[in-house]
Amino acid sequence: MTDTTAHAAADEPDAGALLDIYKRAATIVLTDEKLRAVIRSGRLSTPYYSPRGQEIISAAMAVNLRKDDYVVTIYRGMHDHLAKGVPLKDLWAEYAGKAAGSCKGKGGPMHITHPDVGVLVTTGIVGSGLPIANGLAWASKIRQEDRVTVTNFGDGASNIGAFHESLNMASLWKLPVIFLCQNNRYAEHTRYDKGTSIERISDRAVSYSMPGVTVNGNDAIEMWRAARDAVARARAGEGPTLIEANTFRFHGHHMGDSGEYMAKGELEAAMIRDPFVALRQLIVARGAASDADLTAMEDALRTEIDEAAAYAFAAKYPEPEEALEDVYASAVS
Amino acid sequence: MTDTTAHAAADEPDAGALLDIYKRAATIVLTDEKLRAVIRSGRLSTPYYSPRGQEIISAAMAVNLRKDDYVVTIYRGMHDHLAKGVPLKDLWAEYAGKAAGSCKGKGGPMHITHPDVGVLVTTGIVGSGLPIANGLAWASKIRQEDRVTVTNFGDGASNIGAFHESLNMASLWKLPVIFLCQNNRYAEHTRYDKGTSIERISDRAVSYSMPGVTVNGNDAIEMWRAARDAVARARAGEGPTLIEANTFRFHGHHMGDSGEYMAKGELEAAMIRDPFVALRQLIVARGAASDADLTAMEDALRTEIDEAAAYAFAAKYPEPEEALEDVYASAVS
Amino acid sequence: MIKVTAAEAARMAIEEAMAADPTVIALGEEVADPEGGGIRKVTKGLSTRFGADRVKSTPISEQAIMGAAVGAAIAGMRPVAEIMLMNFMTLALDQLVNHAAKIRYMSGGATSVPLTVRTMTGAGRSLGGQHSDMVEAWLAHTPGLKVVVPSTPADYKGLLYSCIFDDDPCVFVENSIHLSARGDVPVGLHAIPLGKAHIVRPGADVTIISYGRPMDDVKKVAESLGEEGISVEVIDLRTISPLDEAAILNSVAKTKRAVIVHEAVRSFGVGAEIAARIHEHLFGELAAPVQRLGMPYTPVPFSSALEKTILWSPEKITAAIRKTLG
Amino acid sequence: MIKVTAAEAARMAIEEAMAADPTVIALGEEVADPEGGGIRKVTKGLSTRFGADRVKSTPISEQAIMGAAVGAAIAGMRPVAEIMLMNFMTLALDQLVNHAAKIRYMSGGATSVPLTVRTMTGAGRSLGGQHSDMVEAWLAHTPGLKVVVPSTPADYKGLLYSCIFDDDPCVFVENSIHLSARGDVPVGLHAIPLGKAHIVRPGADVTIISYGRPMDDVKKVAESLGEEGISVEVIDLRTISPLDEAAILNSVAKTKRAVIVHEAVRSFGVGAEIAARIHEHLFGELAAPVQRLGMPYTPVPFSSALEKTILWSPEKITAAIRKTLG
Ligand SMILES: Cc1ncc(C[n+]2csc(CCOP(=O)(O)OP(=O)(O)O)c2C)c(N)n1
Ligand SMILES: Cc1ncc(C[n+]2csc(CCOP(=O)(O)OP(=O)(O)O)c2C)c(N)n1
Ligand SMILES: [Mg+2]
Ligand SMILES: [Mg+2]
Repeated sequence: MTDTTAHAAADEPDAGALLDIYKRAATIVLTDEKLRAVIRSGRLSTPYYSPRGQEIISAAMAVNLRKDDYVVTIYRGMHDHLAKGVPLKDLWAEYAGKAAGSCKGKGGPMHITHPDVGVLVTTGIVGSGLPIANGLAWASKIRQEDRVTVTNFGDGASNIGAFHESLNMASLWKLPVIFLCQNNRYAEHTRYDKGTSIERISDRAVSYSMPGVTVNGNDAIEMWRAARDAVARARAGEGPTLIEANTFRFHGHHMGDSGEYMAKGELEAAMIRDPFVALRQLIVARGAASDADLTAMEDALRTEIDEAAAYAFAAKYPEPEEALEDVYASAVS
Repeated sequence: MTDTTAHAAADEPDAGALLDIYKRAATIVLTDEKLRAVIRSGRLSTPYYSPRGQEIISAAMAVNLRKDDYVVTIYRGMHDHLAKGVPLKDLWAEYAGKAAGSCKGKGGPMHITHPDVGVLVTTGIVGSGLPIANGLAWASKIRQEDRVTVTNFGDGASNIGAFHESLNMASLWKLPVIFLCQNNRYAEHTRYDKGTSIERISDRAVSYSMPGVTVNGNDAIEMWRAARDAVARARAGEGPTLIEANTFRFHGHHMGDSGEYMAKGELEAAMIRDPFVALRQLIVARGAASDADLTAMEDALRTEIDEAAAYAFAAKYPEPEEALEDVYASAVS
Repeated sequence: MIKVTAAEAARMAIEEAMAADPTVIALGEEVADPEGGGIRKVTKGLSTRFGADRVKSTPISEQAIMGAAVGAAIAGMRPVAEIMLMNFMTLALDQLVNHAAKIRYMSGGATSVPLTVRTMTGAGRSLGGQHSDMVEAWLAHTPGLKVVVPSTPADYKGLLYSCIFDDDPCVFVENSIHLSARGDVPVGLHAIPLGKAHIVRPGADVTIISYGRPMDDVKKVAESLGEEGISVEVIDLRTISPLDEAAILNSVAKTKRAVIVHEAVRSFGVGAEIAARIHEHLFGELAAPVQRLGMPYTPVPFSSALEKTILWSPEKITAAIRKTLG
Repeated sequence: MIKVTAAEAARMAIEEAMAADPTVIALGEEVADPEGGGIRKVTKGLSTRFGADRVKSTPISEQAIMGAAVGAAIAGMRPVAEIMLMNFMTLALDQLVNHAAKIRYMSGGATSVPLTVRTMTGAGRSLGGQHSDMVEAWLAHTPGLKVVVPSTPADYKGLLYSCIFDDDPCVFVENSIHLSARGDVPVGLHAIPLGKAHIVRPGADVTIISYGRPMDDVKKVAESLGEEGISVEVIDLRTISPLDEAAILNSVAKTKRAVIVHEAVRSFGVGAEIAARIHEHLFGELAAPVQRLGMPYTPVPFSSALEKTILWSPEKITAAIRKTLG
C-alpha cells in the first residue's frame, strides 16, 4: 500500500511543473478571452476556433517537451501554439493579418507556424497533420536525434482516412511521434457518437499494435502523466503512442456558434468543471502557490497580452506586392 | 457433445451447395488456366492479375448470394466475376477488347461490370471499392430491399484510408454490406507484415464496433460458414461484417511476376495445399460426387470456356467512333 | 418570385427534387437536422421532412462521402453529396475522377452515375490558403464530369435542380459569399438547362465571359460602361463543362473582342481554354487579343490587405475591357 | 555517355543525389530492395547502399506517403516520394496541393518544402481508364508546385537531379512506355535547369511545342518534313510549370506558326494555356491560329483498337502542321 502511494506521488508533476502548466494555461485562457472580446467588438475580423476548455491538454503536454520538439496542430490550435512558446506578439500580429505576424499575415490563425519554437505546421484540413507528423518524426529518426513530434487533432479527425494510414505507418516505422487526440465530444455540430463508431478512440490503437490510452485531458496530473510516458517512449525510440484526451470546448465550433445541436445543460455542466479553475484550486490546495501569487501571475500575463494586442493593432499591413512573394524559393517567371 | 456435433453437421453446406461451390471454383480455375495460356502464347495482350488460389473464397461466398445481390471487386477479380455469374463469353470478349465484351471493350479486365448479375463495380484503385459498396448498400436500405452488398479487397487495401472511412460509416449507418478481405499475404511485392501493423486484419473491426472474423478462405466449409453468417446478418438488417479470408495467390501479382520477393518455398508450400484440389477430395470423400462426375463437369466447363475464348477471338473490335461514346448520358458539344 | 438567399434557393431545389422523386437523397457532413442542416443551412429541414434514411449526416470522411454517393447513384438513386469546401475535394478526387467520371464509359454505357456534388468555396473572407480555392478547371479537364457554377439565387435553384435530374455526375460549385446574397427566385418548378450559357446582357462592342461571383461586378461594369456608350455583351457561362462554345463564338464573332473574368488562378485556368478556342475559331476576325482576368499565380493569402489585391475588381475588369477597345 | 533506359537514368539521378547529400531520402510503395526496388526498378539498390532508414517501402497509403514526404521536407530533408501511378495522385492531392504547394507561402517564406514526387503514367499499354491519365494540367494550375515532364533518358537523369535539389516541391512525371526506352545518358553529375524549355531543333517555318512521350513522334515528323523542305522548330518544354514563356514566344515570333502536342486531354489542358499566351502576346503577328493536339474528351479506353485512335500520331501531328501552313 505504502509502495503504491509513494509511487503515485512520484508519478506526479512537482510544484514547479504544476506552476509551469498553470502559466501556459493562463496565457491561453487570457489570450482567448481577449481574442473573443476584440472579435466580438468587431475590432478584429478573423475566423476563430476557440480552444478554451482544452488548455490543460496543451499545457501539460508542452511542459514535457523540449523547445526543439516538433508540434503539428489544427485550426483550433491557439492553445497548442502558445503552450509550445509562440511569442504573443507574433501570434497576435498574425491574427491581425499584419506584416509583423509570424507568417507575415499570409497564413493567418488557421496556419500559424513558428519554426523557432517547433511549431511547424498548423492545418485547416481535418486529419492532414498526422501524415506530416510522421515525416517530421522520420527525419528525426534518420538524423538520430531524440526529438519528439506531437500531432494534435480532434475526435472527428479520427474518422478520416489519413488517421488510419498515419498510425499504421508510424507503427511499422516505429516513429517518435505522439498522436494526441483532443476529444471534445463534437466535430463542428456532430456529436461524438454520430461520427465515431467506437466508444474510446484510444482503442483504435489496437489496429496498429500501438499503445493507446484515454485520459481526462482536463486533469493536469492525468494529462501530464500520459504526456510524460508517451514522450519518454518516443524519445527512447520505442515508437508512437495514441493519447485520447477527453475534454470539452467552451465556445462551440467557432465564434458565433449557437450550440443548438448540443443537449440542454451539456455545455453548462462542462463549464462548471472548468479545468483551468480546477488546476488553480489544486495548486492552491497543494500549497504550490497562493491565490494571490496566481492572480499576480495572471495580471502580469494580462498586461503582456494587452501589449501584444496593441502591438498587433498598431502594426503595418503587408505591402500589396507581398501577395506575390514566397510562392517559390527561387524567383520564377 | 452430441449436440455440438449435430450442430456442426447442420452448420455445413450440403452436398448440393458443395457441388455448386466446386462448379464455380472449377470455372474460375479453368478460365485462369486458359487465360494464362493465351497470354503466355501472345494470343492475348492484357494486364492480368490471376486469382488462382483464391477461388474458394468467391465461390463459397457466391453460393450464399442471390443474383440481385451486389458485388464490388478489384483488378484481381476474375474469380469474383465468374462466381457471381458473369457469362463466360461476355468476360472473354471484354478481356480481348472486343465490342461484344461486357463493357464493349472499353473497361477491360480491370473494370469488368455486369449489372444483370450484380457485378456493379470493378476498380483498379486499391481500396476504392469499399466506399462505393456503402453507397450500394445504403440505396438498398432506403428502398427497404433485403439485398446484400459484398465488397472484395486485398490485405494491402486494409491499410488505405478508404478502408477506415468505409467501415466506420457502414457501422454507424448499419449498412447491409460485407467487407471481404482476401488476405493473400502479399500486396504486389510487399509481404503482409511490411505493410500491415496488426496480426489479424479482422481485429480492426473492433475500431468500428463491427463483428470481424478470420477464416481459412481456402477451406470451402469454413468460408461458406463465414459467408452465410455475414449474409444473414446483412440481410436481416443487422449491419456490416468484416471477413478476413486467408489465402494465397499462386501466380504472383501479375503475369510475369518473378516472385523474387517471396521466401524460398513459400509459394510451393501454398500450392501443395491447393484449395481446389482439397475441395475435390472433400467432395469425393463425402460421397457428394465421384471423381468421374467431377471430371465430367470439368470437361463440360472446358468446352464452354474454349467456346467463349473462340467467340472472343473471332469477335469484332469496336468501331473507332466507339471511343468517343458513353462519356455522357446525353450528347454534349 | 420570392426574394431569398442563394442558400435558400439551393435548399428549395433540393427539397423540390426530393418531393418529386423518392430516389433523390442527400449526404454530407452535418446535412441532417440534428446537426443543423448544413453549415450554411442548405439542407435544413430535409431530414425532418424526408426522413433520416434519405438525408444523412456523415463522419468527416470525404472519400466515404463521395464513394457512398457514387455507389448510391450506380444503384439507381440520385444522391446530392456535400463536400463542405472545395479544398476538401482533394480528398475525394479518386472517387470523383477515377470512378464517378469514368464508370459510364468503362461499363460501355451500361451504368449511369447520376450524382450531384455540391461544394462551396471562394476567396474574400480571409479564410486563407486552404479554404478559398477554385479548382473547377481540374474538373473541367476530366471528361465525364459536368461542372456548374451559378451566379444568382435564381440560378442556384434552377441549375441545382437540373444537376440533380441529370444522368451524369455534376459538380455544383457554390460561393460562400454568394450563399448569403438575396435575389428573386421562382416559386415552384425551375430548371435551367445545363451546358447552355446565358446571355445576361446583349451588346455590340465587346463580350465579357464570366461565371460565379465575379458576375456581380461584370454586370455592374457593363452597366456603367453602357452609360459611357460602350456596349458590352455579358455571357454567364453557368456550365463550365461541357462548355457552350457556340454561345461564346457567336458573341465574339459579333463583337470581335472578348474579356474573360474568373476568380480562379489565371494560369492553366478555365479562361485559357476559352481564350484558346476563341482565337482558334475566330483567327483573323478579332480586333484585339482576348483578355484574361484571374488570380495571379499564388495561393490565397490570409490578410485582407493582400487578399483583395489578388482578386478581380470592377477597376480591373474595366481596364481589361478598355484594353481590348484599344 | 552510356546507353541505358530512362528508368536506369532516373535511378542514377537518385543514387547520385543520395551519395552527394545525406538529406536525400526516398519512400513509396515497394521502393526498397526487399520489395524489389520499385515496380520499374527505379530505386533498385538504393536501400542496400544507403540503408533501410533512408529508403523506405511504404504500405499502400498514398496520403501517408505524400504527407511523410511533406513532413520530412519541412524538417530539412529532400525526400523523393513515389506515387506509383498518376491516377493515384487523386488520393494524395490534399497533401500535395493544400500542404506542399502552400506551406512556404502560408508560413511567410519561413518554411521550405524541398520535396520531389515521382509518378508514372501514360496511355498506350491497354491499362484502361484508371491507369493512364495525364493530369499535369491540374498541378500546373496549382501555384507553388513545379511540374516536370522528361522526354529522353538523359533528361530523366538531368531533370530529376535538379528536382531533388530544388527548394520547391516538384512533381516529376515519368512515362511508363518511356521508362523502358534506351538512350545516351551522361555519366556523373548531370543537372538540367528547371523552368527552361529545350530547343531540340531550330527551324523557321513552324514551331512545335510538346513534352513527354509525344516528343518522339514530334522529332520524327520534324525530321521528315525537313526532308520535304519544311523547317520545323521543335521545343521540348521539359518544365510545364513554371512555363518558359519566353522560349515559346521567341520561337513563335519567328516562325509565326505554332502546333502544341500533348498526350493529356486537349480541353482545359496545358496546351490551352500555351495557345492562349501565344495569341495574347503575338496577336496580329501569327500566320495561322495555333493548333492544339491532345486526347479527345473521353476517358482512356481499354481496347487497343480504341486506345490508339485517341492518342496523337505522326499523321495527326503532320496534319496539324500542314494546317498551320495553310
Ligand atoms: C477534410 C476536412 N473536412 C471537413 C472540414 C470542415 N471542418 C472543419 S473543423 C471540422 C470538425 C472537426 O472536428 P474535430 O476533429 O473533432 O476537431 P475540433 O474542431 O472539435 O477541435 C470540420 C468537419 C475540414 N476542415 N477538413
Ligand atoms: C491506390 C492505389 N495504390 C497503389 C496501387 C498499385 N497496386 C496495384 S495492386 C497493389 C497491391 C494490392 O494488394 P492487396 O490489396 O493485398 O491485393 P492483391 O493484389 O494481393 O489481391 C498495388 C499497390 C493501386 N492500384 N491503387
Ligand atoms: Mg472535436
Ligand atoms: Mg494481397
